[in-house]
This record gives sequence, structure tokens and C-alpha cells, in this order.
Amino acid sequence: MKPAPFEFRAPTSLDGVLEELREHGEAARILAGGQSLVPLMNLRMLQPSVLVSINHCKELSYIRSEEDGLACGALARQWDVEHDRVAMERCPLLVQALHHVGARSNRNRGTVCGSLAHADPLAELPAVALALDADMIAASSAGRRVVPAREFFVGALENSLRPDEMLEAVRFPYAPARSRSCFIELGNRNHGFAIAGVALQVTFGEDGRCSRARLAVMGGENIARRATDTETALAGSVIDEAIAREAGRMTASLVDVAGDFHADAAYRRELVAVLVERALMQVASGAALNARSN
Amino acid sequence: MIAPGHPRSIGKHVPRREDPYLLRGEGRFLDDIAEPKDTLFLSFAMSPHAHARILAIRTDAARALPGVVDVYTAEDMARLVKPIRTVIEIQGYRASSRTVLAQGEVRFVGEHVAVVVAEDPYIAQDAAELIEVDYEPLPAAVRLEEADSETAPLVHEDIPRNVMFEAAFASPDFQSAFQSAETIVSETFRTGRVAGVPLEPRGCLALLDHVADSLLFYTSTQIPHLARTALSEILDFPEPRIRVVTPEVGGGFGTKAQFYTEEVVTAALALNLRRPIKWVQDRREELLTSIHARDHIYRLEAAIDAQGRIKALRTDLTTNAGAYSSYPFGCTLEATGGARMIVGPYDIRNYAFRTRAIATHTCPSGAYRGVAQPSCFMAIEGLMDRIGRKLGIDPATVRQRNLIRNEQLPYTNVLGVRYDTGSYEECLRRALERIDYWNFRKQQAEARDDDEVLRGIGICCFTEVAGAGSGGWRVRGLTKVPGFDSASIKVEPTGKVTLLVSQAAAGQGHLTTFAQVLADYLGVKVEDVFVSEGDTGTAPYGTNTFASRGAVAAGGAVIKAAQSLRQKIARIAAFLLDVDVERVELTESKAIDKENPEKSVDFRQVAQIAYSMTSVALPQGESFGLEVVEMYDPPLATWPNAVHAVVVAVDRRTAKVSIEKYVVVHDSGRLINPMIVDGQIHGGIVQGIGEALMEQIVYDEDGQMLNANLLDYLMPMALDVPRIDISHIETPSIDALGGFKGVGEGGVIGAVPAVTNAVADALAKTGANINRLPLRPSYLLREMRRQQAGMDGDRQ
Amino acid sequence: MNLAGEHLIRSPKLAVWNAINDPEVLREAIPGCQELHKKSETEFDAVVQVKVGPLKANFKGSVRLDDIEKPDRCVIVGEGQGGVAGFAKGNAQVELIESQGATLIRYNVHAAIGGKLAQIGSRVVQGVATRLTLQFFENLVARIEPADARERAEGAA
Amino acid sequence: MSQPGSLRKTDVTLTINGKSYTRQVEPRRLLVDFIRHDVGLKATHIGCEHGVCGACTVRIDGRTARSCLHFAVALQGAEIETLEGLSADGRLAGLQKAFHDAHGLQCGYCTPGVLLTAEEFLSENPGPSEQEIRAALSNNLCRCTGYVNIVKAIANAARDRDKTKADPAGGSRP
Repeated sequence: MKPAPFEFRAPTSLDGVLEELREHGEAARILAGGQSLVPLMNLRMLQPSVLVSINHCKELSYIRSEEDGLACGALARQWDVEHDRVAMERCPLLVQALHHVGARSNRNRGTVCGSLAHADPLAELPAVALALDADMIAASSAGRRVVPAREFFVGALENSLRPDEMLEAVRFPYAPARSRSCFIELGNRNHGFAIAGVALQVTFGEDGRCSRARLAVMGGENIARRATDTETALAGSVIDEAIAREAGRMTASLVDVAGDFHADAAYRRELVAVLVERALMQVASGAALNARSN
Repeated sequence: MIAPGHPRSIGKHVPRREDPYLLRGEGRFLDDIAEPKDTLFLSFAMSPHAHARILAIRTDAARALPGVVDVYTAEDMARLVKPIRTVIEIQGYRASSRTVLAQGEVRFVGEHVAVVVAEDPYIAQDAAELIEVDYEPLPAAVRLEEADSETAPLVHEDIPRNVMFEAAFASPDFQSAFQSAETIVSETFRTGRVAGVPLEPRGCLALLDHVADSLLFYTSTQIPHLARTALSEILDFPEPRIRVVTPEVGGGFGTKAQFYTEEVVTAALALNLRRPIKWVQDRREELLTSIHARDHIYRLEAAIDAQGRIKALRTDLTTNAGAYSSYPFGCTLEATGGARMIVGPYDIRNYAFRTRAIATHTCPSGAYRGVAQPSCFMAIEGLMDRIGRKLGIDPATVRQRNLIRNEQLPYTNVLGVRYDTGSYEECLRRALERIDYWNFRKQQAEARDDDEVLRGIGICCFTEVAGAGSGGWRVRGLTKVPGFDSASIKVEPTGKVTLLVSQAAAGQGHLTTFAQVLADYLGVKVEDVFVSEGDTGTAPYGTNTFASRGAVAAGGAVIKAAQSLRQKIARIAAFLLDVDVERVELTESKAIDKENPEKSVDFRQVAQIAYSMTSVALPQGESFGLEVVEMYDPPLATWPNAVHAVVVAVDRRTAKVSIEKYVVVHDSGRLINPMIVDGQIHGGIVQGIGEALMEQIVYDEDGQMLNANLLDYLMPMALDVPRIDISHIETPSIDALGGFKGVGEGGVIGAVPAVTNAVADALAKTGANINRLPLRPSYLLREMRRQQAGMDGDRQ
Repeated sequence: MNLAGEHLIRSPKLAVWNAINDPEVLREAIPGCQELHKKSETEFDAVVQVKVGPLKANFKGSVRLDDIEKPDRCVIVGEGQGGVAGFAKGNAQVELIESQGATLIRYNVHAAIGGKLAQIGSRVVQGVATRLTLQFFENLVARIEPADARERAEGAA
Repeated sequence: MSQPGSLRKTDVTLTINGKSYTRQVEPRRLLVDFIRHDVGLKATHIGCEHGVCGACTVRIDGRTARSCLHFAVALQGAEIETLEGLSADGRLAGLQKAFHDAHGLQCGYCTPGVLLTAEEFLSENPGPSEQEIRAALSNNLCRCTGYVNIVKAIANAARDRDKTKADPAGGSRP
């Protein structure tokens, strides 16, 4: 299918972009990498009247290690973040998740903020943002506000940005010392959309016990969910097979799963349990970085 | 006639001539053809309903859009073309015809209700969205299991209970054989609906030649000649004034071996508007409207003896025909194919079947690679494993006891079909050896019950119907499918050879393989042969490319033409060499006196005489030119055979399947180019892996398709493919010229049953009965859980 | 999409019944309902805008009350054409049960979507249909239950 | 839905394979259509138009990308490369030969996209394992070859590259 007509704007400054959003509101969409937006436009499911490209705003193209986290600007391409030295060292969960995002050409052009704003229920990055309590910096001509991840994701393809706002940047908190992380997903095919996935970061105390677990699960019907009850249960325990299995069982009972022709609800629930268990065992066994696929 | 020293090309890994231009991206696929500036573009408005009455169509908004030339509905098209009617002369078939745009009623989601003609494809799609159609939704017959019930909505008023085709057969003393057997093993198998999904969607370009008032029609097809005849009949336009040209085709797999309504609309509008018209399908339309396949239910009952030998087999097959009988193969192809081919390489003397094609409000089905054989062999090979489990005999042994013995060949099976040669036992023996079968069974027996990974091994022994001649198509009522193929050989005045064949490749490397055949049978150097096909303006008439027929039918025609032309070359050479014609041998584009080989004349010299371009006149009585056309009608069919053996590991907790070992022992008779044969087997196997593990066209109960995109219709990618170990046995056919048997579909036919049996074997220990496709993890886990619940129930 | 559920409404059965039949109430309860005009006693023309993140589809169609057994149960039937996006239809069997002065509203909803929405978005749209159904009944409860009754109840819970 | 409105066309100038092309197109003109129909470079193919199959893979600013997911108007100033460009300056000669020798293509429709994926992957991963090659090929769908000979061709090309790097003077020229 060919996309429907639209007017095109390519401001060269963030203020120019925000001015367009203020003027057009809901009728306008931001074009960054286009890897989530353009398929829907080509299939004519999405017909914005005004497309505002931010590709000429150099000021939005940055990966900055800031004081309390790694900041990715709206134009930070997924591939660049996936291979960023600081990201690999201090936000390993983000990098592990990025290996699973789309295919290589999608990641070359797709942006971290674009995937977050699109909020597909089976997208990996929202799960990471929720797990790490990332901060979303929403900008509009009226000013900026910081939206914590748990308030940013509302539902399937639904975020809490106002029509005149754009996601200017996202800040992923660094992993504390003695942390290990792992991202696992499983689908009907070895590559492609998952049936369910788990984003996990565990910080260990001196005694080898889990001092802080961060766990988010995707595969429900709406959007990835934080499993806070499981995190609380894990705090203070030594992660072994029994604990991991119990954590998996508990998380599965929390998540709101739905069935579709890819997998029925019962399978999704059981898969969440298995993936959480295996993620915990992988993190506990020190083999934290999962195999680098492309 | 051909000098023993002439370097043979058949059997060699000759790298393909097609590669250089394709690797530079210079292959001209349909949409790559530079269309004239005044070309108009089509876009179809599609039905969102599976079954509905069309109350009104308002096209004024669409017409008013700048750049739109016209909008046509069914009534407009009815003035230009006749409906497509698939005639199959077989008992039990109820013919149905199809208007090129839905008239009065839509019968499947995606059926075209109107077409926009515009100056730009973008604008054409804008306009298609402005067409307003008032529908009265009607109840739809969707699920095959219910579509033939008394109360099911009718797809065609004149076809009671939607039974478009029904046939039965019973061998003479079937009943007594069935009753007398000691044990009956029965099972129902359900295969999932899939589609060929070539990477290049369909498309066509119709150009007018005003001088000769003729139609030059490019279309991404496998059947240029059959399409040309169909176009002539439906457009009521003289066939001599139609030329169908096949561009590079981006994958066919049978999907493009049908003739479609959009081809008629494109040609008709070009003639009507006297402007070039181009239509390029997008992926969503391709998944909605190109033929589907394998939506089948098999109920098998085998009467067996204590040794596990099948004394009598009964098959009850129901296939989903979709809304219309596709052209030219119709809805009977899968129904007759599945019922007839299922006996495969087994010595089954008593056989009965009932087979039916049921119409539903879904996309028409048609001939996709393997045509029913992947499904029917999944059924029979699944039954072989169940016979083994029931009697406690290893499934490999059950097969060894049922296979046709070598000494029985040539063998006429219970349906009267002749298998001339084969290697059924040898293929099984070597496959078991290469996959280390017995050692695997030992390890499997020792595996602990609580392993996280369940391993299984699956076998498929099969025969593949290939290279079918006119007899083969007639016996199945497909009288519109001729069966013969033809080759025209011209040694040009400069001595180079032009070879034209009635085929249309979609990646099979015909330009290379037919040059290899001609080189060996005409004594010409491969590099002196120039092959061309797919253009009805140059290539002689034939049956074209599908059902693994290329090598057999066109290869045979090339041999027949070469055998006839080389006589003339030898006669002229004998005249030039002044020797007796018996002493003339052809080698490396030369004719030599075999008594003293250094005395020779090359083809160029022979040609110069034949085309009267030298001072020496042709010998008395000899005709001018060096040109011959031969038609070759293969036997009823040729029968490649193979055994696929697969080891899988199933994660007990996620039920994800991974293929650990894949072995193929294949017999396609004499191989022309083993490298290309292996490529066909690789491609077929991976389509089979897709069909077994992940592919399915999904309709909901209202007939809505839920996955008309490539994110939700999953096909295998490189990470899903194991290493594939292929070895060949070459048992030449004695019925087919050249000894070729064909290979196009063997890969997919063997893969579906072998992978399914391996997964079923892996889960057998949990009690799960795996008998339906696809084998998605959620299905496998559900079956394991049901058994666990069932077993716990039993234990209490 | 199939969904069953129930809500306790702190107001008498007849009041709940009347509300369900009142176009004003329905217009406010149906998420994204732009217009709802009475066509007959039990049928209304409706325009409903469904927003799924960036995706917007305007459905023009009708809402109808069938199998009316006043004041115990009825079926709310909705269907709408979303232009090229496709169409949506659904029916909600609704049953009202008296329970100590309040009313238990029990529902069983079947919804189906068709056309491009089903072919492209089925994975997402199923979830949306569930969310909109839940929202409809929550809006209905909020609209019917008198404000004070609800505070008292929440205070006591 | 879409208001037909006046379809204003604007001048768009793109640099493709080092050459500058200016065409009058609508903003919605997809990059793949600009390359194929407005400029006439037909090696880049369309398989799905929703970013999954990879048949439309080109390079934008040195990296592979889906040309069906970009609008020409948004890429003014970018460096676009297609198979025609990479093939002409010989950079792909080793890969093309390896694909030819290993029968790494059948219908050829996915081949341009696969070659660009393979070139990007090999230039970043000398001496890759078979599993890494298979993971890289998740960028492209192929329906004919079952990927078997594509993986073999890329592995052979990788070995030849190492050979020429290790011993540029002697050894087998690609």
C-alpha cells in the first residue's frame, strides 16, 4: 500500500519542532526513524495530515552519560545505543534488549525514543524503561516535564504525552555496582515478535543475596508491566532454583495475559513463569550477558 | 552419433548463467519493466466481509479525484469480459464460474468489488479508499468442519452443501481385505492453511501495439501459454494477436501457476481504454487473494497384520476449496492429489478413498508446491508411526515391512499407476544410517523422564508425482492442461544454437539446465547454446512450469529435438567431409570423421551450407535451414522418491521445537545439475519446516483473515534452518526420455511429515497425540498439559 | 473477543434499566461516542471515534436494544462502518439482578472486527476491544450511581 | 480519512550512488519509489512495504535501511547507496562471486537486499561463525533458497576476505 498524502515539515531546531506540534497538535506526528510509524502509514492505518521530521535537528542526536543515567536524545539510533561504550558498561539491560529489537536495518535507523513513544505491547524497550524506572523527558513549547516510565505507558500504542508534546529524550538509570541483568524473549519463530519477554536486573549484596531486583514482563495484552510483588519477594533472598521457580509462578499470576492466534492465554501465562525463572537463574549463575544475536 | 569424447554436461555442477545479471541487480522483474509515460495504474477496492450482498457502490468521489481516469464495477466489466469458468471433466465436480469483479455478492474477504484506473499508483489507492460500498452482511461458511452441514450457508446457490467435488474409489476386494485384518489403526490428521508467499507479489503490464492492434502482456506467471489461451477465450480476443511475456519472476511455488482475475481486468482495460495499464499487487492483497492451500482433514483407517503390514487402507479426505474453483487446476487438484498419492512407496494392495472439496467463504485454494502431498504424507507417515506404537514395533521396521521391494519394480500400484523405477528400500537404509537412527533410539530409551529437553526422531518415506504427461492430467479431468512440452532448436548461420522451450522459470535455472541437456544430445559446447523461454511470441506452445515437470517434459522435448536435428547435421557434414554418414560423430560444436577425428567441420560451416551462404550448394534432396521443433509427452507421471529423517529437541517447559539433525536421501533419477537440485531441495525443506512449525493463514469464525501481513504470517528465517545433509541415489526413469524424474516439490513433501513425526515422537512419552499443524509451542504445551491432567486423572 | 463480567450499582433496578435505555446515558458511556440520535424507541444512529494511540477510526453505524425483557435483561447490539479501516460489531447480553436495594449488572460481550483492522491490527485491536468494553461498563456505573451513594460506599469499604 | 486535497509536489534532490538527482514529487513519495521509478534504478525491490522482508534494503549514510520505510523528502542531504552503486565500484565483487559459486540465489528477488546486508555484516565481523551469519540474515526473508547456500556463500566470502587481508600480495584474488 502507498501512504496517504500529508504535509511535510523539517525544522532544524527543537523549538521549530515544538512550534509545529503546538500549531497542529493531534493532526501532526513526529518522524524520527520511522520504523514503527511508516509501516502503519503505508498500510493506511495511520494518516497524519502533518509529518514533522526531526532528522535535521542535530541537537536531538546524542547519547550522553549524565550524572544519574544515560540520556538518549530523540534521534539516538537504536544501533548506536546498542554499541555505545557507556551503555554497554552501565546500562547492560538496555543493550541486551536492543539485540532483540526488529532487524539490523530497523535498528540502524529506528530510534530508542521512537520505539518507546510507539509503545507496542510486544516491544522490548518499554519493558526495559519500566524495569529501570527510566525518566521520559516530554517537551512542548510550554516547557519540559519529566514523566516517570510507570506514568508514561498507558496501554497498547498509548502513551501519556499531550498532543503538543514530543518525547525529547529518555534517561536510563545506571545499573548499581554488583548488578547483573538479562533480557529473554521467546516467539513462534527464532526472530521476530515475541509471545512473551522478561527484562531483569538484579543487584547483589556483599553476602551474595539479592539486594534489589528490577523485573518487567511483556506479553500481556496491553503494555509491559512491572512485577513489583516479585521484586519485593526476591529482596534479601539467595536466588536458587526454588526461589527462581516461585518468582516465576508469582509473576505469571500477576500479569494480565490475553490469548490470540499466536498463543493462547494459558500458554502465555506459563511462558512468563518459565522466562522469569530462567532469567533469574541466568543472572544468578553469573552468565549475565545473553548470546549476542543480531 | 555423439562422440564418446564429447565432454558431458548433464550431472555437472554448472554455475548458473542467470547469476551475473541477478547479482548486479539487473534482472527485470515485472515492476522493473520501464512502462511507457502514458501508462495507467490500477488499484482494487476489496470486500471487508466474507459473505455479503452488494447493495450499492458509489464511485463519484473516487472519480472526482484529480488523476483518476475511471472506476469500474462488475457491471462495467461484464460488458468487456466473460466470467472465468474452470472446467474439469471428472465425475463428481460441480463447475462454478467467477466474475472478474464481485457481482451482487462478495464471497471472501479481499474479493475485488471495484477497480480504479489512475495516472499514478498512489492516487489509484487514494481513490480506491473513496469508493463507498453498502453491504448487507450474510452468514458465512468458514470452518471446513462445518461448511458441508445441512444448515451451512451456501457459497454458490447451485452447489448443495457446498460440495464442489466429491469422488470415491475402492479396489476390487477392499471390503473383504479390510474385514479380515487382525487390527485396525485409525487417526485423524488436520493440516493448517498456508500460502506460497513468493517474495515478489503478483503483477502485470498490458501494452497495446496499435499497428497490429495486438496485446503485449507482461505478467509474473509460471504459465504464459495457458494464460494466453485463457486470456483469448475470456476477452474474446484472437489468440494470435496476444503475446504473453514472462519477465524475471520473483518466486512462483505454484502461487503463480494460476490464472487470476486481475490479469483479465488489466488486459481488458488496456484494450478498452487503448492505453498501457500496469497493476502491481501489494503484500496485503497477495496474502488475501493469491491462492491458499493445505486446509485439509484426513481420516485414515488401516487394517494391519501382526507384522504391522497394511492389508487395507481407507482414506476420507476433506479439502477446503475456498470460494471459487481456481483456474486452470480447480478445486479438485488437492482433493484428487491427496487421495491418490497417499499410498506412496508402500505395497498397499487394497485401498478405498472418499475425497471432497468443500466451498467456503475464504480465498480460493490452488496448487502450492507439493499439492496435497505434504499433507497426505503427514497423514500416512503419522499412521505408520502409530502402527509401530500400537504393536511395539519400531517405526522404521514398520516402514521396511510395508515398502515396495526393489524386485517388484516396475510396479503398478492399487490405483493403476505405474512406478517404473525407484530406490525405496535403499533410500530408507541410507537415511537411517546417516542419521544414526538405531543409536538415537538407544539414547532416547535411556533418557531420563525429567529431562528439560524431549528428543524425537521422525521419518518420511515418500514418492513425488512429477513430470506428468497428457495421460496424467486427463486421468484427473484437467483437460485444459495439455501435458506435453516443446523445444525449438535453431543452429543459426553463425553456428551458435538458439534453444526455445515452453517453460517459465522462477529461479530454477532453466537457462543453464536446458543448455546442459542440449549440449550432451547435440554434441555442442554448452557455451554455444543460448536458451530463452517464457515468451509466447517465440517459445513453442507447451504446458509450462509447475508440478516438478520442467526437467522431465521440457528436458525430454530438448532431447527429442536434438536427436532429430543431429541427423541433418550429420548428413550435411558427411557430404562436406565426403565420408559415409555412419562415420560422422558430433563433438564440441564440430562434426568429425570418427575414423580420423582430426578431419572435421564445425557447426558454423555446416550452417553456412544449410542457409545457402557459400559457393557449395546443399546436397540434392536436403532441405534448407537447421531448425526443428519437437513436442514431447512424458509418461502418465514420473516418480522421484526420497526419505527425510529429522531429529528434533522440544523444550519440555516452553514446547519450543528446534531441529538438531536433518538428513535427506533423494532419488530424482538422472540429475541434470546436482547443485540446482540441492537448491530446490533446500528451498522445499524450509517451506516444509515453515508449514510444520509456524505458518498458518488464520481466519476467525466470521471469515475475517487475521494475519494479512508478514509480522503475523510467520515464515522461516535463517535462524530457523538446520544444517541439511543431502545425498543422492540416481535411478534413471525408464519411461521418461533422458531418465529424468524431477525434484521441484520433493523438499516440502518430505519435510512436513518428517518434522511432524519427530515432534510427535518426542512428545509421545508425555502421552500427547500430535496430529494437527502448525506445531506452535502453545498447541504442543496444551497437548502435554491435557495428557498430564488426563494421566493424573487416571492415576487417582 | 469475548468478555464477561459484572458490576454492583448502588441504585434500584428500575433506575438502572431506564438509564440503559436512555440515549443520553449511552452517549456518555460509550467511549469516544461523538453522536447518538434516537431513530426509534430501541434504535439509535451513532458515530463513535475509536482512538488507539496514534490510530483513529470513525465508526458510523447504529446501537440497538434487542430481546428486551423489561426490566430484567436485554441485548445491546452495536455495529459501525469504519470506512477503509473496516468495520466493528458487537453484542452485549446484559442482565440486571436485584440485590439488597442495589443492582448487579451482569454482562457477556462478544465483539468482532472486520476488514483491514482485523488483517493488520488484530494483535493490538483485541486488547483495545477489551479495554473499551470494560470502560463502557465503568462509565455506565459512574453515570447511573448517584455520587453520594458511591462516597458512602467507598468510605465504608 | 484522507482529504484528497491538492497534491502539492515539491523539488526533492537526493544523492544516490554519488550522483545528485532532482525530481518533483509529493512529500509522501517513498524512497524506494523515488529510487525505482523517479530515478530508474530497479535493483532495489519491493516485497512487503512494512519493513519486514528486506527486499528494499539500501544504504543510508553508510548503513543498511528499509527504503520502503523512508520518505524521499526527508533524506535530502543524506548519502543513499543501492546495489547498482556498490556493484559498479567493485566493492561487492568477492561476495557476488561467492554467491555465484555457492548457488546462493535462485529467483534473485531478495539478492540485492541480501548482498547489502552481507556486505555490512562482513565489513564489521571478520571471520564470523555460521550462527552469527544466520543471525545477521534475520535482516532478510528469502523464500527460494532456504538460506542454506546464502550462509555458505557468506562464509566463503568471509574466508576469502581474511585471505586477501592476510596475504594481499599473493594468494587467490577474489
